[in-house]
Amino acid sequence: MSKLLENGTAALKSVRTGDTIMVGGFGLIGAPLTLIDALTEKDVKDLTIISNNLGEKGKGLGILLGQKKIKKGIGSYFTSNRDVGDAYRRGEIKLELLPQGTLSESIRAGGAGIGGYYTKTGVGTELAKNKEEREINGELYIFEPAIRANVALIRAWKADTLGNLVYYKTARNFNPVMATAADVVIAEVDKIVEPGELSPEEIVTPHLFVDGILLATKILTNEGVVTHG
Amino acid sequence: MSKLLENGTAALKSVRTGDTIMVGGFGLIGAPLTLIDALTEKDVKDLTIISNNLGEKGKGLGILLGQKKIKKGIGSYFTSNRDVGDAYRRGEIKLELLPQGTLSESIRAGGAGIGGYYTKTGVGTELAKNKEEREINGELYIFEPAIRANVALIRAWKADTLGNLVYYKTARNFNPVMATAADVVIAEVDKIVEPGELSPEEIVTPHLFVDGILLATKILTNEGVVTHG
Amino acid sequence: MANEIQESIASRAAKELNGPCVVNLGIGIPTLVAKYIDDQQVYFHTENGLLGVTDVDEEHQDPNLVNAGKLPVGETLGASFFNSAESFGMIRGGHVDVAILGVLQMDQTGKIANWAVPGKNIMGVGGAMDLLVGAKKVIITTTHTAKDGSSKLLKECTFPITSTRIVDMIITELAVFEVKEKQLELVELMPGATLDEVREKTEAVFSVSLKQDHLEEGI
Amino acid sequence: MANEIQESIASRAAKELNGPCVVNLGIGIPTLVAKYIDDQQVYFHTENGLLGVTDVDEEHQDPNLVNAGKLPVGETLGASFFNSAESFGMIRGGHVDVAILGVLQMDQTGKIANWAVPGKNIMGVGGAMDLLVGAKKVIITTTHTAKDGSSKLLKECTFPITSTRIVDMIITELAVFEVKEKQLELVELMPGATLDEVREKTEAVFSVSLKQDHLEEGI
Repeated sequence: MSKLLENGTAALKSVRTGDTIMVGGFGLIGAPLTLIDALTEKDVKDLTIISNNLGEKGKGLGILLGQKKIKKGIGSYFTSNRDVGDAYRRGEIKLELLPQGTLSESIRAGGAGIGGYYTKTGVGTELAKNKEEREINGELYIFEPAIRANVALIRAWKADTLGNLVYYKTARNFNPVMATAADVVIAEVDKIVEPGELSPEEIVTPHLFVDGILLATKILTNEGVVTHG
Repeated sequence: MSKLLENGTAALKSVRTGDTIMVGGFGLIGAPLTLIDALTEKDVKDLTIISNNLGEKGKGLGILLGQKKIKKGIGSYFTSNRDVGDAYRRGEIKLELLPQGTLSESIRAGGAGIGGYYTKTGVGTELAKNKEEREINGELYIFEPAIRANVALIRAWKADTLGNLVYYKTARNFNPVMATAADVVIAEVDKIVEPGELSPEEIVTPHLFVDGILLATKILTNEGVVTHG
Repeated sequence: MANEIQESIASRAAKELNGPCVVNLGIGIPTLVAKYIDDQQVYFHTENGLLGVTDVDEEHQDPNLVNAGKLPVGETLGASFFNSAESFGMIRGGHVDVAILGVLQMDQTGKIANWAVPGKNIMGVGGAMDLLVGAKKVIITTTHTAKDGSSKLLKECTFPITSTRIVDMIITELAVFEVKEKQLELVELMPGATLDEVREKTEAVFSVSLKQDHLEEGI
Repeated sequence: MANEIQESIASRAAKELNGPCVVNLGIGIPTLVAKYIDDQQVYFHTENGLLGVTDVDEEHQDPNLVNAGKLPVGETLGASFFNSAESFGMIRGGHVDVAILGVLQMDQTGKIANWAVPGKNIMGVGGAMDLLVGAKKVIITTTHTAKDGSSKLLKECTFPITSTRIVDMIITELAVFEVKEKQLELVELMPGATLDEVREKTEAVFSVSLKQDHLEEGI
């Protein structure tokens, strides 16, 4: 049984209307652009998207937003795409804003069998409204529940055929934690190698987290997003 | 200001009587044997030791136990050293037993500014006695507080002079998490290299966690612990 | 060092592992299971921080490459190392497909006790509780009776339980049980065992639903 | 693109950084601070996953190597990459020595508001709240007044606060304040600024405790 996927359509086989989907990336950096492109072509809607940003205006997840396929966004910085604010004002999308550290920690918790945790971040602010407060060793914390998704779409640099992953520079960001926190995890990569070609000490995402691997055809370059292959 | 330490005495300068000390390793594997040796030679007592095991009989932390310098042990598997049970029965040592996953997660929480968290592990067992229970999404969890220490003594493979660390095979175990969760972190290593010699993608412990580096002189071999240098 | 009984239990357990799957083996009989596996897509995880455990011959033993029982092991092509918190994140997070574990006792609802004995000091738990709450499937391999001849399959455990989680399957030298809706169901007799013998050596209540090919030899 | 005022604030802030230390720079004026640092032991952390940020010339820009403002950066010798959860673990866990941040407003006790404006939708927070609770020392760099000329140093913030944490120091184009026991203390006038001008443009109550070498020019 191979994890190698032929194309975006095959990669998104398990995505359904109403699903919660994690999408890696910090803006377009480390975003799975090929898989996002496939998602814009798939006939699904009412998606909840967990991602730091909802792409940029007309790029990445921004396209999905334009198609009105996103019911709700959970992220830390929607400001990067002005269309999100407009869609929100028109009542087309719900938003849940979390501090970036809380977003990444809640996803990690979801992947590690932790039900929820207490963080200092946000205590006493508007983002802590209605959140449970607790004093631990004389300091105030708020409760944050774990986050999981039906599907995670992530971006890595190299995969071996077993599904082990390594990442490239700051394109790593949310991808390794999202790889742990969804029922189905699909990684888009630049290169697929044989088992043994990645050092056992440097593998960041062991293969037990990864269900499918797709060669990327949408690549972020200094000149913007280009299509290969 | 260099992080390089001349010897074990210099490495343990900040250790005081009554301190809480994390010690890496799974049994003797990945245990900082040179630093433990220095600790047995230092005039301190009433230590709380956080470590998966308290060494083996007469080896590693087992020597410290024999010296009655340990007031309390926090770990998951004291069974590996029969002396621990004997000391406990004689009332010489307090013990706090945690599931291994809870031990490692609590240390990670301590290093990551998390006050505590909810885990499924242990629910309904004797180890959950007097622990707060909470239902999250229909499942029962128990609360576990974060753990921190005054000093962490850890074992790595290579360090660069900035303090970046990489580990060797299953000698990694608790060391990277302990590196994050103490006020002072001292790493004993096999090799010290120049910045740039470790790949930025494979560094497991970035240098901001590490306060001091010592070349190991007590080495675990197939024939047991040997002394070099 | 393992005896014939242990080997027969381990080899039977091995038949339950069909790749691709990720498997964590406990100390004792479970560790023996690995040698009966040919399937290249059965990947062994050890909680001290390695996915891709394999055998090692004496000459290639590395003191810093061991399994959770601190025995020397090797690493497969495609193996990876990680820290303890990451390793238990995999376990608790449901990323390990099967855990094969030993027991001291188990009750007739499928709960097990495998970490502590009353009256003795509780000195170690290791990863047992984490594996029980986290592994998708738990298979128990154990001798049917304790050293004193008493049944390990009891109406109720007298030793402290390891988890409220119900295991999926129990394999002894006498029989294979599945746990369905918190009830033990005998589904297979091991070679040479009879239903009478199982009944005699089992305190727990169980139902019998032998698969066709075991009916003749069994009863 | 930065103007003279921003550069003067950034260069003053740079004087507060003495290595060895790990520093996280916010977007805007804080980002400018890096170019005034010669000390090789000042290590820059960016929350999107890099310790060891440095400048990059246009020719070596890599689209996948950016800072938290998504601007192209380079990596130093000895740099390391890590994921977002690890990066914020460093921040919340107290492993970042100094955060230099911008503000929209701050109050006279040292609390800041830098993430949201009332009446507008709250669309982004990023890492601001994490840096405020986690960094050992927080230095604010900001223009003294908003675009409409109103003071950014207020009796009370009208914008939502970013944290209950009190910052340590505020550097504007007019003055440097330290925060001591939840009170602002003017400790330095910036070149060309007078105490009268600071008083006029500051709504917040502050005490004055100019260091000796600023007394003549200041008053």
